[in-house]
Amino acid sequence: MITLTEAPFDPGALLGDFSRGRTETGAIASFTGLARAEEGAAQILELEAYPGFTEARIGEIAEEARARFSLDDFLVLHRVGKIAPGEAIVFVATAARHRRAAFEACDFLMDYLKSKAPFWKKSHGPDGARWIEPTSQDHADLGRWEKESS
Amino acid sequence: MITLTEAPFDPGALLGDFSRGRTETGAIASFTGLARAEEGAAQILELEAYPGFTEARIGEIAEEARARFSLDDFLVLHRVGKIAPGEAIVFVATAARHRRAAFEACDFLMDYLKSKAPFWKKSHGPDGARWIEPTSQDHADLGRWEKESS
Amino acid sequence: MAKVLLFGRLSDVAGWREREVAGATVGALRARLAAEDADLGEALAAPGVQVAVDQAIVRGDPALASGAEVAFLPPMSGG
Amino acid sequence: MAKVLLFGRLSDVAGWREREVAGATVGALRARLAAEDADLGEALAAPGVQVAVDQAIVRGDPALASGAEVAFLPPMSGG
Repeated sequence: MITLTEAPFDPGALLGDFSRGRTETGAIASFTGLARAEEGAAQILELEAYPGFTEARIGEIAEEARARFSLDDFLVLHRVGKIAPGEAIVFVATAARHRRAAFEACDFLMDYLKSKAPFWKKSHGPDGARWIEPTSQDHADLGRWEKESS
Repeated sequence: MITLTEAPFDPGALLGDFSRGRTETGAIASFTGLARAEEGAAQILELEAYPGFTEARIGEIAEEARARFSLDDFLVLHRVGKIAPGEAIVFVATAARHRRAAFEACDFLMDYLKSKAPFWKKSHGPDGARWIEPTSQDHADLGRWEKESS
Repeated sequence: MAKVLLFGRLSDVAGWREREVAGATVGALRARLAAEDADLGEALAAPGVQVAVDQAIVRGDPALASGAEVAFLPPMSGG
Repeated sequence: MAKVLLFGRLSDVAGWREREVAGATVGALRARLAAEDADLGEALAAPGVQVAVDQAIVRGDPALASGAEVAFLPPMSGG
């Protein structure tokens, strides 16, 4: 399931719901991305999505991950709007029979979400707001998967 | 923190506690290992630990992971005793500034826990009980880290 | 008329996010927007800006059905 | 006297988990256990069985302080 939300969320509640009642899943990996406070140089992060389009594009990648890593299930929850330091920005959980697949699928989804997913990111700092472009590390991370599939 | 427990636990509650109140951690990875039901060929899993010794050995590896991956924090909770299908066996969470470190540390700890940690594992099936030795996949997984460090 | 949506820095440049704009093709919309606001016209033509019609990425200069939703998307930054 | 602990299949072979056993060294303990129970003696000598004295892995035939805790550990399987 792919969900965008403007409200803060608790990753623990999401993992609890996601893991309950599974009998054939051996492995659940999760990732929670938090907005860092940067030692007081705290910036409010603002994320813009294109409702419908953003979920659909993430859904395509998640279905690719489901096939590629034989996932039993996945969950993606992503904040949009203004996010305060310390709040969770993104939660991804993947369920598979074996741990390697669960880890790799979660890692793969996060690389996509952090570098290519249809979000536009603005940082509100002491010197005003600026739009943030993807980092070269994000592209390098994503490149790992492209190399493997070629 | 390294904890062994005979009681079932909720991975969601653990992740909730672990992630709350962090301001400088950007990334939290978690892994939950569940006992599979194997489509009705359900086996009760029984794990034996050597109290004190087992926590200390896991703690050594976790401190190695903390240094190697610059972790902010980690949590390892492991069941011992009899574990029913569908129940969680192990929960590992790692916190770091960046996601690559959090993922790799969680993966590294799980490889150790599944293949070398001081547990003795018995499976109670329809044909009686048998002790389970580590699989070659577990050793191959662990070998990934040994190669990288050489 | 098409419903035009601007995302990211494009809406900062334009000062609006959503507007009805007349135009039979994507190219005609671009021309009209550029004629009204040269800065926006330049921003829409910048490298990496993609266009989605009814939530599907398009290339070239497709014709627009009446009521189409046309979104201009700057490079996506991830979340 | 040492406190001997058996783990995993070793305690199944022996039929006990914990016992006080007399012996001044690890080797002397092994000999006494093997004399009482040949199957256990063989299991203790199997490849991969490690010995911990007071929760630290030892090799060879170290001397034992009175009240030492001596654990025989079959290959660890992970959790």
